[in-house]
Amino acid sequence: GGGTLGGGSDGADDSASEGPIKIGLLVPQSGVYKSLGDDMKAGFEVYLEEHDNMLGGAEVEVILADEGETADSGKAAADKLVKQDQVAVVTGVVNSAVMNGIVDLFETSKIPLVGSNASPTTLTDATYIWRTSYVNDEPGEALGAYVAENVDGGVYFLAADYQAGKDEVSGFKKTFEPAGGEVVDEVYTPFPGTTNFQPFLANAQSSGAAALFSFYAGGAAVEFVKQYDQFGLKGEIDHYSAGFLTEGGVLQGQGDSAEGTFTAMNYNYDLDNELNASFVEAYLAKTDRNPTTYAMASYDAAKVLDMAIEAAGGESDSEAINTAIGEISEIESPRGTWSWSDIGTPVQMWYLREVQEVDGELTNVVIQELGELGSD
Amino acid sequence: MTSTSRPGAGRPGEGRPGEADPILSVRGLVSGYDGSRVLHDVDLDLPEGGVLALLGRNGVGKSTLVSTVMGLVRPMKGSITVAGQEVAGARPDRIARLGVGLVPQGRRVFAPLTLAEHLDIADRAGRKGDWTKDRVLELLPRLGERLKNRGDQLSGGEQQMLAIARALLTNPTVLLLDEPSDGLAPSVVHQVADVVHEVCNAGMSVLIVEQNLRLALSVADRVVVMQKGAVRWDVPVDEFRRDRAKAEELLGI
Amino acid sequence: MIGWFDAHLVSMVDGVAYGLLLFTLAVGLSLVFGMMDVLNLAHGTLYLAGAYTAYALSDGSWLGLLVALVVGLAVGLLGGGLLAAAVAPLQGRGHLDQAALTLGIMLIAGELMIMAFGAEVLPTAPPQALADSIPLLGNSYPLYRLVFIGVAGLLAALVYLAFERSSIGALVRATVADRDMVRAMGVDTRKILFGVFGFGAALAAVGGVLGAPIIAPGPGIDERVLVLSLVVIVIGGLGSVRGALLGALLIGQVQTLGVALVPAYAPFLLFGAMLLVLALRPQGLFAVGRA
Amino acid sequence: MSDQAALRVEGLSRHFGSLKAVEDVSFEVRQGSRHAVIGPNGAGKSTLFALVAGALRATSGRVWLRGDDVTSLSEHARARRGLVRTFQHSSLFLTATARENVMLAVQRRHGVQAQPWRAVARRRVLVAEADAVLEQLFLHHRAGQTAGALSHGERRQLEVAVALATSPSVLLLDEPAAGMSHADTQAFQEIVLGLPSDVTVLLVEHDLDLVFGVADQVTVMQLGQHLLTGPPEEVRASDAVQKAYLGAEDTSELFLEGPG
Amino acid sequence: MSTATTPGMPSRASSPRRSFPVRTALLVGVVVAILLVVPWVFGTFTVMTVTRALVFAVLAMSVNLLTGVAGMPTLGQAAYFGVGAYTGALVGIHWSELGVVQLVLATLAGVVAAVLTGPLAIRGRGVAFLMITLAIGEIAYSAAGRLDPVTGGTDGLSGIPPVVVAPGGEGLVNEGLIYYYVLAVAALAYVGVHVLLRSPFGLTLRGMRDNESRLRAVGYRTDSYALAAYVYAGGLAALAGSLWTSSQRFVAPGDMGFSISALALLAVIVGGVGSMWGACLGALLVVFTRDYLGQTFSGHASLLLGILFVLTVYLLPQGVAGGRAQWRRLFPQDRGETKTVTPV
Ligand SMILES: Nc1ncnc2c1ncn2[C@@H]1O[C@H](COP(=O)(O)OP(=O)(O)OP(=O)(O)O)[C@@H](O)[C@H]1O
Ligand SMILES: Nc1ncnc2c1ncn2[C@@H]1O[C@H](COP(=O)(O)OP(=O)(O)OP(=O)(O)O)[C@@H](O)[C@H]1O
Ligand SMILES: [Mg+2]
Ligand SMILES: [Mg+2]
Repeated sequence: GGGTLGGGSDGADDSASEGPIKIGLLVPQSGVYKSLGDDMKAGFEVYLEEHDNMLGGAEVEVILADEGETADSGKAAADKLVKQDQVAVVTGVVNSAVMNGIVDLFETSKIPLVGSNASPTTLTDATYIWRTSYVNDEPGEALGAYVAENVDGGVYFLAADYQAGKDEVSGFKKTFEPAGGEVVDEVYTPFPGTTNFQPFLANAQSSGAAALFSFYAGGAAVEFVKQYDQFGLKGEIDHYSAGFLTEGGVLQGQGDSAEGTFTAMNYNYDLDNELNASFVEAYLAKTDRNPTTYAMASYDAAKVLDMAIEAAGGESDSEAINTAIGEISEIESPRGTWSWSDIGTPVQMWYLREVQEVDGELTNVVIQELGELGSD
Repeated sequence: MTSTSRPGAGRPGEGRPGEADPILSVRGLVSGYDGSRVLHDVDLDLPEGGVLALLGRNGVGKSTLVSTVMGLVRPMKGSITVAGQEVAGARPDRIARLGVGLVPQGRRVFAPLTLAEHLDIADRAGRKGDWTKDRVLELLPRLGERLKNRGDQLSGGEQQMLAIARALLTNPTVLLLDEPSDGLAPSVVHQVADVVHEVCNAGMSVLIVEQNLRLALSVADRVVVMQKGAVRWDVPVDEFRRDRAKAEELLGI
Repeated sequence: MIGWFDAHLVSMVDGVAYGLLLFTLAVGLSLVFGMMDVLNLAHGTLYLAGAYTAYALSDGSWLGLLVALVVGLAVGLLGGGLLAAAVAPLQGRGHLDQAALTLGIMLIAGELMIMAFGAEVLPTAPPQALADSIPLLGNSYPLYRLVFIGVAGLLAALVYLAFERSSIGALVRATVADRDMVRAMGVDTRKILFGVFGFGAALAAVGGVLGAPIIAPGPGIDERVLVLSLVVIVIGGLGSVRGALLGALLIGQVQTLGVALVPAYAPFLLFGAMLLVLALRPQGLFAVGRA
Repeated sequence: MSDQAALRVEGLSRHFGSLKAVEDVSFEVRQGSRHAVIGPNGAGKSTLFALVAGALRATSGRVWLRGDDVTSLSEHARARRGLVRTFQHSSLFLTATARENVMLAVQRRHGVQAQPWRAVARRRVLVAEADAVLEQLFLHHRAGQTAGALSHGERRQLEVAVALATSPSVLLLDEPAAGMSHADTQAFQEIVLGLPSDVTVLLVEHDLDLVFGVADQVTVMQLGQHLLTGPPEEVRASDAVQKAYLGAEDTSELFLEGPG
Repeated sequence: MSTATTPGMPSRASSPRRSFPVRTALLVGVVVAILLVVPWVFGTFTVMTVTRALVFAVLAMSVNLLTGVAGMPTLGQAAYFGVGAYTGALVGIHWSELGVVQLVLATLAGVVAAVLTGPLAIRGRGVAFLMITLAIGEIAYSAAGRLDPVTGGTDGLSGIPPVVVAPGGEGLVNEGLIYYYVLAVAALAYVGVHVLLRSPFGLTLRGMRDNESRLRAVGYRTDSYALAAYVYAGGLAALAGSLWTSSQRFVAPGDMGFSISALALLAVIVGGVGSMWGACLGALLVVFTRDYLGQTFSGHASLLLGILFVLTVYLLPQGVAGGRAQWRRLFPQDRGETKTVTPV
């Protein structure tokens, strides 16, 4: 190639279309989100292994890039995938800020991005961006009405102080308030950086609220749940949360403190369907862990690509693949069957889960369905 | 490069059988800073119990020589022996433990330490001997009035006295004095002369760098004059006094 | 509003616990920085190493804690020794080079620890006997934090005696002021460097073992502990044990009581407090006067 | 009040805790005079300088510069009025070259920011002026050397050069010759004597040859207090001064000059 | 005038030039030529990485102006970088896509921010200054995440239109053209700083670093100079911020976080404290290590950075731009100069 301005570019040349289809997997491999990245990577690989490294009948090559911790690092990684490795399609992305930062890149390069976690609410009119996860405010939205009906008294909101936290709370209020729920207070804790939740919990405790709705994930989730117990809120004030609070490895860290926490999520590894059973088995065999929603969404992303590449004729043609993605009407998934909404996110069922001790182990147990979201 | 005009000066390797070994002996010393050489092939002997005055104009390398002997500047070449032991390139604390004590140019008192703390750590760190805290305070009573002042809250002269006291407290056998009279009032300069006499009587050997010619000549029994990093003249003090013309030429008096 | 008052009283108590934890983290940094003049940005790494030790070894029994403490102490001494050896060649080159070196070490060690322990935050249980919460002023409060207040208070007293009431401190300060002159008095300053470094590092690592149930080990904790420690010692005044204690207690209150009072401004409180102190007294509350 | 006094201090005191480093000192320095201050170590001479220059705040008392009360002015403001001092411990810009050290003083006088577009031409002027001052103090051969690489004595010379380069009207010299070689001290004496007569010099020195070589007035301080001010002969003859400063014994026999 | 220098003595500071510096001119020519051909030789990702490095170099120069030249180590320059970045973005979105307008307004915003915060910052020196600037940076960072209506909150501000160079022109979308835009502005900034440093003002700042109290004794109002340096640096950082927006077309609070300030400071140390081209080289090294090598050895960017810092500190005590002596020490050609002592 003759350089950026010379018409060529780095990486492969004209013969690119003849090799395997290149797929970029953009997930954090360093920093605080690394464990999410690990789950997503494993979920994607489970699907590939089940299908002999072929998607849509074509040989694929997965190119890994480190999303890191910030929008900056994630954007650099996406640049590399698109500009240097010249992938046909990208999947992954944990951080909403990264997602926002790379929208332009994918829209102008006309390469599809099948995101499997990050999902800012503001992302509504992209052509090349898809998400197999959810929209950031949906877990709250799923839970709002239920809490309004089942809790006798006001609800106190505590969430990590970043966009996802605010989205979650506003999603919750979207269904909570119309159903007659009463908001006691709404407090955001500095993120990252809060390790001691005592003052926040003390305020919540003395507020007289009957229940708490929270949004935390990762390390903060562990600390929050433990301190919720230690400072005596457990048993006094019911705890509702977006499902991330108790999803995956964090649950072990929370220990008994987590018992009795209610969360809303689009998936749980104990869902009773055939596809899920085989997914859980394969995932367990690979990682020794139960799959999380992150792993599942990434597995589904692989499936979406599988279907789209097949429909596009097994060619490494980004435009064709993108069109084909849009034309998929239904996706069989471990979470149940779902379809695309108008904005390229799943229309899917949400579940209420409770942390219970089953056979001496703490797990999320699905209590009931909360209804389908995403169609509006 | 060397042009020592020392009559009968021992060149390296010549050896001088029969003479008592000097307590401090420098042979063929080359030293300086970061690639720039300041001293070129310097030879020097300090006999036991003697007082050697090192003279020369500003910037000729006197302090560099003293610092190299103390181990604060690494020699590039040559040999330095203290009481028969080779110390060229050794760490300063080892050299100090062999009995070399230093009153550095510019005092170098420890700014954040009180005067009392200075005496305290010098007393603990150094060797034991005749010089004790009580004795130095007796010698320099001014210090006793300022025990609580921090190093940087002392007047220039007080700092200089402290530097001398600090060195004495380590009870050295070889005392290196780099311009000890700097900043001292005339009456205290007398005291310094007395101290030099006193320590010599007690068997200490002294290498003194001085700009104050009167002080230097009043205490020294041998004079070494340096110019441009080399020893130009190494004579007994009487001979120095006899040749004023040469002294003027070398020192620019 | 009795409830309101009660809740804040507990916050104040918690502020003391949190402050004392900050003290154990920060005092080593303060000694190494203020007395040795070495800016050791890998200090948080030592805490992290201690906390991971606690995670790996403590099993809820007293013996487990004891073993963790001993191993943590060893880890700290070893880490301190290695760091001292690493910065020794940098004598006289100023803080910036030290900062670059120790930050580089922090990055490398941080990544190695992630490789060893994974990227999750690993919550560490205190000994079973202290794991429960007890009623305090009508509220529930974790027993471990109460005990921690006592232990850390003891530690603070010990450090104070060791450094502000003995002539070791004077020798250390002299070494910082003019290392060559101290050597010219016959003192092997390397011993001092290793001694103080080892001591500061051991404190941080032991702080990590004891603090793991409060600030659990995980990626990024090293940096957070470092920043908190820096804030504490700068507020308190570099090199002063008393200053570190005061700064730590102050920040403890700011981070608990302050947050409880104005939760909306929580992210600004820590640095706002530091700005305020430094604007009024740039040398810190308890400056050990330095040239 | 004599308006021709270049500098006048009145009732100047500075206490450090219980120590009265400078206590109620009053005297005046005539315009254009070469005025020496002597006294034993710790008498308060350097503290007095710091008070006059404005680096230390006085506990009480006032300072007049050519009839103006400058007591409340900051150090740099006094320096801009021509009241400039040297430091007993050389205080230089150690990573800058000797020439740059002096240029910092020169350019302050010319104003740093004025007419940046003429920077090149102006730089030439600044360099030339700096070099002239270095030459005056026998440092021209060291001009390109960093101050940190100068020997002690050379730093003392540079110390004076920096102060001189500001074209002070009142120059405070704190032991300028300490550490200078004998030869350079003598040359320095010529420099001081050769300064324009509108420059007033206030000099602290322990080298009495230099003091009596240049001074037309001498002030003696002891224990923070002003002992006396007078012409050199009077001071030399004073018994009190002999006791306080020179030491009780007769000193002449110590100063054996080499024969010749 | 005499410019006698003792041979063999290292002389870092400039003395009046004796003759036209042929070697320097040659070096500058080579560097400029290399920079100019980058988009013609390298692929898009490499060009984008160099673009980021150039932006980062301007930020590093701003840090160096304070840290290396004036001796005031800062951890807060990312705040002004962020002010510039957001200002550039907002101007681009709401008002003008013209590069000059964005650059000028962003720089002005940085200057204003520095004028407002500077008096607080310069109350301290050394570590106190470092920590005050750290606090300013952290507070600005938190504020950026909270001012949702203006900054888009933690998810950042996207939808920034491509920058336009001349009125009526096309927006720059091609990475190669963006590169030239950034290069041109960065080069201007470099020249500006270079001239500033060679002026009396630059000498005064170096004097501040060495000995502030003497400077005061000579008659300088040093606080004014500290503030002036702070404001210059703030403006420069904001300029870099605006370049950042133009090249990334996205801003998030992370762009003004602690790690950016810290990396910029480290770039300065790696490059050689006090040297402007060192700062630029350091920035290049840091960005290349983080974004390029860090992606090649996926997930190990911080490990690589750590190794970079440790190695430079040990092997190149004066930074990459340090004197030739240290390179010679690293690759000794003749052993004659080593400091071995030969005892007799
Ligand atoms: N740290 C240093 N780095 C580089 N050069 C130095 C250093 N210290 C001294 N020099 C140079 O070495 C030479 C000798 O200096 P030295 O201090 O030994 O002289 P000196 O004879 O003691 O002079 P003085 O009477 O002024 O104290 C001088 O030219 C000086 O510039
Ligand atoms: N900051 C300070 N705090 C306490 N005491 C001080 C401080 N500065 C000076 N002193 C004391 O004040 C007295 C006067 O000091 P000053 O430096 O003025 O003396 P001096 O006359 O210049 O003496 P020398 O001739 O030795 O330089 C000294 O005894 C000194 O210890
Ligand atoms: Mg000397
Ligand atoms: Mg004095």
